[in-house]
Amino acid sequence: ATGCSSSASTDTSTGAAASGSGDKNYAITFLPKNLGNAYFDTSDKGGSKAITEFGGTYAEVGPATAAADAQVSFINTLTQQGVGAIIISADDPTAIGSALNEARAAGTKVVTFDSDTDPQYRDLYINQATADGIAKIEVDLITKQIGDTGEVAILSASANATNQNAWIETMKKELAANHPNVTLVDTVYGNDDDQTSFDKTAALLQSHPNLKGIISPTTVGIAAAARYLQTSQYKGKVALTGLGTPNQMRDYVNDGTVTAFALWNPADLGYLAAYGAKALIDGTITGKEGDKFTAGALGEFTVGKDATVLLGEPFTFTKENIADFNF
Amino acid sequence: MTISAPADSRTGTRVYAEYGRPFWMRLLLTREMAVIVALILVIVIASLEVRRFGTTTTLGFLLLDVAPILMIALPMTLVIMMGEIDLSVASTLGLSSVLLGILTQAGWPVPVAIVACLVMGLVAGLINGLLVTVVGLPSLAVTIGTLALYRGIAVGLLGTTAVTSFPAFWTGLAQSKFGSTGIPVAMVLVVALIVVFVALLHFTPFGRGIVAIGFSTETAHFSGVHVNRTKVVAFMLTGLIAALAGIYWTFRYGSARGDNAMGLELSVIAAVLLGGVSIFGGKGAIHGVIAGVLLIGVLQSALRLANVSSDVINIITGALLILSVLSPRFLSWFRSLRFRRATPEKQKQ
Amino acid sequence: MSISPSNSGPPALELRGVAKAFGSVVALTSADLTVHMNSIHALVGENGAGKSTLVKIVAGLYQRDAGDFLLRGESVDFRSTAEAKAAGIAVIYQEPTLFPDLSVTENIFMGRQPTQRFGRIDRKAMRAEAEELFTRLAVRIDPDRPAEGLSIADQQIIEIAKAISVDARVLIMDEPTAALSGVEVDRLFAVARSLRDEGRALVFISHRFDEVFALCDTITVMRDGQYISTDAIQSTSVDEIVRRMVGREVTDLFPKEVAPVGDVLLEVEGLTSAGVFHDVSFTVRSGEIVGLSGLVGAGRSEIVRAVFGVDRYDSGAVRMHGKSVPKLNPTAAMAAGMALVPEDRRKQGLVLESSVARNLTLSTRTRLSRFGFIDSSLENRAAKDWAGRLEVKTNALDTEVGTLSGGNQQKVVLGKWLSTNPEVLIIDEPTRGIDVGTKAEVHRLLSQLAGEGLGIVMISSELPEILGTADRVLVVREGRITAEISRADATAESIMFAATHSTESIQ
Amino acid sequence: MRTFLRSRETGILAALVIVVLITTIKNPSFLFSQDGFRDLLLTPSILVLVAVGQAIVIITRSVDLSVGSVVGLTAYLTGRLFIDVPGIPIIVVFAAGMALGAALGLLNGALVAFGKVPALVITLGTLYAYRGINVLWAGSNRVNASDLPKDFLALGTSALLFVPYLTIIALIVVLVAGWYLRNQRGGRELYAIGSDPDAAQLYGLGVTRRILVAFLLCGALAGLAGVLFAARYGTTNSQTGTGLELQAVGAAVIGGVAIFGGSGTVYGAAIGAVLLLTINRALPILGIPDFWQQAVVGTLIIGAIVLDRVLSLRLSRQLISEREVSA
Ligand SMILES: Nc1ncnc2c1ncn2[C@@H]1O[C@H](COP(=O)(O)OP(=O)(O)OP(=O)(O)O)[C@@H](O)[C@H]1O
Ligand SMILES: Nc1ncnc2c1ncn2[C@@H]1O[C@H](COP(=O)(O)OP(=O)(O)OP(=O)(O)O)[C@@H](O)[C@H]1O
Ligand SMILES: [Mg+2]
Ligand SMILES: [Mg+2]
Repeated sequence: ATGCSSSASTDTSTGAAASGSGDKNYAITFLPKNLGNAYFDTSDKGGSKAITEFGGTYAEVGPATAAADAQVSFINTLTQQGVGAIIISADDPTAIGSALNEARAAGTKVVTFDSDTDPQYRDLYINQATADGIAKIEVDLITKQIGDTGEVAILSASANATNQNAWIETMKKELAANHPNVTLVDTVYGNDDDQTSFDKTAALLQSHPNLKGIISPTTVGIAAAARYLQTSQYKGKVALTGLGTPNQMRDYVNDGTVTAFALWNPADLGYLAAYGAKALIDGTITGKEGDKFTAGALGEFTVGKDATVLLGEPFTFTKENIADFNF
Repeated sequence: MTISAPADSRTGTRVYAEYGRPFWMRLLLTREMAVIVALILVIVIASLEVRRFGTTTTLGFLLLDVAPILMIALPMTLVIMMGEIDLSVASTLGLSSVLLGILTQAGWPVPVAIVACLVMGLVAGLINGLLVTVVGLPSLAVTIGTLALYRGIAVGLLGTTAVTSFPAFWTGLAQSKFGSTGIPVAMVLVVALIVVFVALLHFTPFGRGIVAIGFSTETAHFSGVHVNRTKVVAFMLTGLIAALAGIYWTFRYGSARGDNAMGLELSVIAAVLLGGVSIFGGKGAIHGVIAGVLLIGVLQSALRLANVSSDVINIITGALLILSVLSPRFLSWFRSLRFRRATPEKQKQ
Repeated sequence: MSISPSNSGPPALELRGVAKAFGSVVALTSADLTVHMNSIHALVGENGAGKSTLVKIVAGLYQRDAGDFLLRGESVDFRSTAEAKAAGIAVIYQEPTLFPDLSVTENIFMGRQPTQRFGRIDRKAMRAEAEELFTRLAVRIDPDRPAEGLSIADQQIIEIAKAISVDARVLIMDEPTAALSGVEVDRLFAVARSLRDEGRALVFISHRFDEVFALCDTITVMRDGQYISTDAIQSTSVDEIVRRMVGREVTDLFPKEVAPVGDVLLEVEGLTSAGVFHDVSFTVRSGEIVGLSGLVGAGRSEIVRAVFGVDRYDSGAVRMHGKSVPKLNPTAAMAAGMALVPEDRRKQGLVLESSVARNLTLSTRTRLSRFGFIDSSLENRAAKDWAGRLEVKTNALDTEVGTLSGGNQQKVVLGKWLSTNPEVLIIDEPTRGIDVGTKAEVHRLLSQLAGEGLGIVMISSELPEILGTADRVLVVREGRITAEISRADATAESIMFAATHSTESIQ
Repeated sequence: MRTFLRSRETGILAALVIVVLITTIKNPSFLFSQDGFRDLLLTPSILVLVAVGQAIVIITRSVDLSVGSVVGLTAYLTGRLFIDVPGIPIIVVFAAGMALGAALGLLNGALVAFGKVPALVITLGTLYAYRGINVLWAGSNRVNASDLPKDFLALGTSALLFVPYLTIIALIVVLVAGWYLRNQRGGRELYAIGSDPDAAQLYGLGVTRRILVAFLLCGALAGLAGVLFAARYGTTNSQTGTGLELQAVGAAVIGGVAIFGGSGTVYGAAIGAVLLLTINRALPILGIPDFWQQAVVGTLIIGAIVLDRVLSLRLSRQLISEREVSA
């Protein structure tokens, strides 16, 4: 930092970094897919908590709607501001790649979380759960609820979401391998938009009268689908599961619209991502397989293949345990 | 046949100046100059007040960001100057991007795929143009329709997938910069287009036709301007450049997707109108439009660097747009306050 | 003339020293008009004398720049047409102003529809009233059809119905008869007289002196935006009125030199456009001026527009020098040597917001370019040249044409077309709204052009202009050429007869 | 009867019936199931409201592109009121939403009427500005279904004798607006202004006042739509209603409202809205994949305006030939 103070409001990041611990640039900015998304609100809050713990500067910027080109502009701006690390959930695995590489060339560490880019564009990926783990838990939940036979469908986020597509692929394999009587009849895209997800749910139920279950591996989708089911004739007849946050799903679980759904703790994900970024800035890790770092209260983590750190296995929420969670 | 009337000898009695006002007035007292001055002011203030604004990196990112809008704004200026509008540009861009992705994936050589995309853009523009001229439909309605249609085809063709593997040569070309100047190589293309469109609009008979059509389609028709042909050509140019912008977009982000540049049409139109082009047609100039595009781009870039959130940028864009169309009204209102006398009702323009 | 105006009490309408300018165009300098109750008052003057402008001031559409405006002795200041309406003034405007998408009935009653409970429009009552109005005017128009596509005459009748249906104390009619046939005119006059007898004041504007003298009791003459005179109709004559209108003897207005007539340049054969004109054929030779006469709305403008390729036509042929000229392509017509100075110079002739220079060179822009680019020095030279030849009154070539006076605008249009070096010049209403001095200049110019070998087709609604300028007169009635009259045989009577009576028998 | 058969609304109504028929034959539950019938009525109701307002403005030869942003703002206002003023009566929230919408519409109208500048530019400006205010206000917050009272949410989904409340509201609005436009002087004057603004001036119609009223109505209806959006979808955030403006203009255009004003009815616009959304829902049932639906909608819009043009050309040719005969 130059110490020049032409405008106080314009440069919080560097100013704070200078006053931070030693010469490390702990200015860390979260760049979610889009703002106004409950899931990212929670995860970024976890990040904020971690950053406060180690005395860095937390910031969150992002586009209003999930779009890769808008993310690129924000990455560019962060590059110029010279932040210590960007923690990003990618809207597109490649479109933001060159912008990220430019950021890294300028000395900024890049950590992806939630939704990854191609590995060559980032220093570290904090994986909430393995695709196998997520696919398996989703498939287990839905097949158990429908009695391991009948039609199911998937309500996804946007057609290009990296993580979603990976999970869907794995789910298909899992269904084919272990649940021969369950058929996946359709996959529709709600674009992580409430209204679209809601209307797509309605259309899904209309087009497939024999549908027994819906998997929505996105927090926006599952909430919208639950809201549709809650007041429809299909309530209790069509099972719904997926990835949701307890606060959004509480009502639906309590009134029986939804029996069980899964998620990791997004706050932990953000928390871990922030410590991962710190470790990169400190030089504790470089992204090499086998590197180890400590993530505050979460304990020690080891970097796996492709510079990936795994948070853990997803957790299943049911009527019995949902009251214990608030995020 | 030469007309000597009333008498050649009298021709010299009246001396005509080519211009009524001195050069500096003609230069400074224009709508375009107001936008340019605003642009310069914003740049100066941003350089002083916003840290890291005055760097070559900023310049580079800024130019990369505004390039597609800048490109499409050029032919859009022609269309709006004729009193028409094209809302389908962003969809054409998306379709071009998708087509490029599909064709390269199918193994077509990139240059051939590019040509195919450009042809597609021409056809998309041709459809707009024919519906507006031959069928005689309002362009606003037509292009709302093709906005959905072209985007729908783009999304339909590629579905869930995105094509992301493009030859490094091409992606590099779209992203690289001239050494340390920060100026993207792609600006060569943009500058070339600017030169072409300045020449086309301001220095050719075709451009004179556009201005005449914009002010009075009927007079233009009576004067031997091929009104329909000119309109179709302008729509085709818009389609062509939108397709070109789609190619640039694809290479810059290294990703061909159906939803690329969704909603960009409004940004383009906002920039063109901000640059002083009249939505009624007739009035406007390319340099004003360029200033309009850059004004919005610089504002966005500076505000983002200053950690002002994107919502404020939206509000400022909207307010600027409204102010820019209201400002002539304010001026005439002030004038009418000064000369407090009954003035004629302004008839429909 | 049974009833003379009652001069008891204040006049129904009084205007004194009214002035009005539109930018640089001064429409009225000092207009006076005093109309009494129980009177039909004629207002006459040449085109552009300012009659319509005066009407629009009374109607509240324009606000006067200076002068007094009294209604029944009280000074008024209308800010809108609604206020004038509320004060009992009804106006039939010169150009029909209807809503094309709405039905005939709605057009008549817009803004004052009869209503029932909850303000609901009483459609039945409205329709019945419309029917009644049409019966009174003895016309048959479907009250439910949209106004779109109505003939000018029908539109004018709806304007009349609209005006008489209002219970107005002052009724102003700006050339209501211009497009009407004899029967319709008679019915209108009967209605007008009965309104007068009810004690209302009427103002009647017309260029037809027979009508003026048959209907009105008082006559006011205007010239160049100025009041000239007011007389009782019995105490004056047509000659007297015309002299006052033009400000000098009529005879020396049009200095016509007859030029030697040469080869046929333009041939039009069997031109037909459904609903507009039928089987139109004529030829134009080098050196002659062919006049196209007829009532307003006869379809003359449409014919020449089709000939020049601005409008489409269904069948027939247009040839220049024996070679056929393609349809609907003004550029081709220009290349073949035609030029068209259109009727409405503000809408069709000029790009008002553009400069004098740009307008002068609009039709020659391709010729003024080098390698596809416009050579601006060449362009400016050409513009200077033509502005000079026609003596356009302006300081600079970049002046907006819209700010010039009407006559100078017309000169710019003329220059724009003469600069294309035409062989046949078609000119529609060459002197509409042009001041007297410029008018003579235009006529001399036309005469001189013919002398230099141009073939000229001139449309004019002013008989003296036709009589004074044309070598040959073609009379158009309802889209057909009904007579061809040589200069020698052309008189006001012979032309008017052909314009109102078809050679074929029409029921 | 003759005019009914020839009117533009009939054609599009027929198209709607055909779509419903075909889809029902393919899949009876599209119409003959409790949810199918409900959704058929419910899904288009919100767009119907916005399209009716849009039609009123277009009839006066203007256009309001800001409706999507107005819906967003009022929907968020609705949520905030329920959160910030516990126990607020639902009727007050409705009034507040409509009042905010009316105020925003009035601002549009004032800029257009007094500024004498084209509505397209003004409302493009307010589209940005209102959305910006929405984002500024909502930030990354969102309103969840659990924040809203059950009674209010029930309005958005439940029905009175098989007809959903939302549909009843939309129907009342359509009928009242249609009645006003047809039977009141004010309504007829809106047509007159759109048909020929100069003539309207000559007639002494209160052009400025009427334009203000048209925009105000459009805003108020968008405001109502915003409130109902919150009731139906339960969640609103800063992006609610994005892109709705083009759908509304599209619905009006499909419904035979001429974009240059003066003709068309709100019934047409309403049916247009229903057709647009019903086709959207029918396409998946008819086996057209999710991704191609937008293309079909685009084709539909173009087809509708081309058809309209052809019909009006035929009508005017017919009128000319009638004149030929009578002359
Ligand atoms: N809105 C306007 N803007 C500019 N000039 C105008 C306008 N209206 C009229 N003028 C000019 O004012 C003058 C008087 O026009 P006006 O229409 O009053 O004439 P008039 O006596 O009614 O002629 P006519 O017999 O042809 O109807 C003309 O020179 C005309 O060009
Ligand atoms: N707006 C219109 N809609 C329908 N028909 C029209 C319209 N204007 C003109 N016409 C028809 O076209 C024909 C010619 O009209 P127009 O007034 O142009 O004739 P004109 O001879 O050129 O008159 P002018 O003496 O004014 O030059 C008439 O039959 C008229 O009814
Ligand atoms: Mg007149
Ligand atoms: Mg004419």
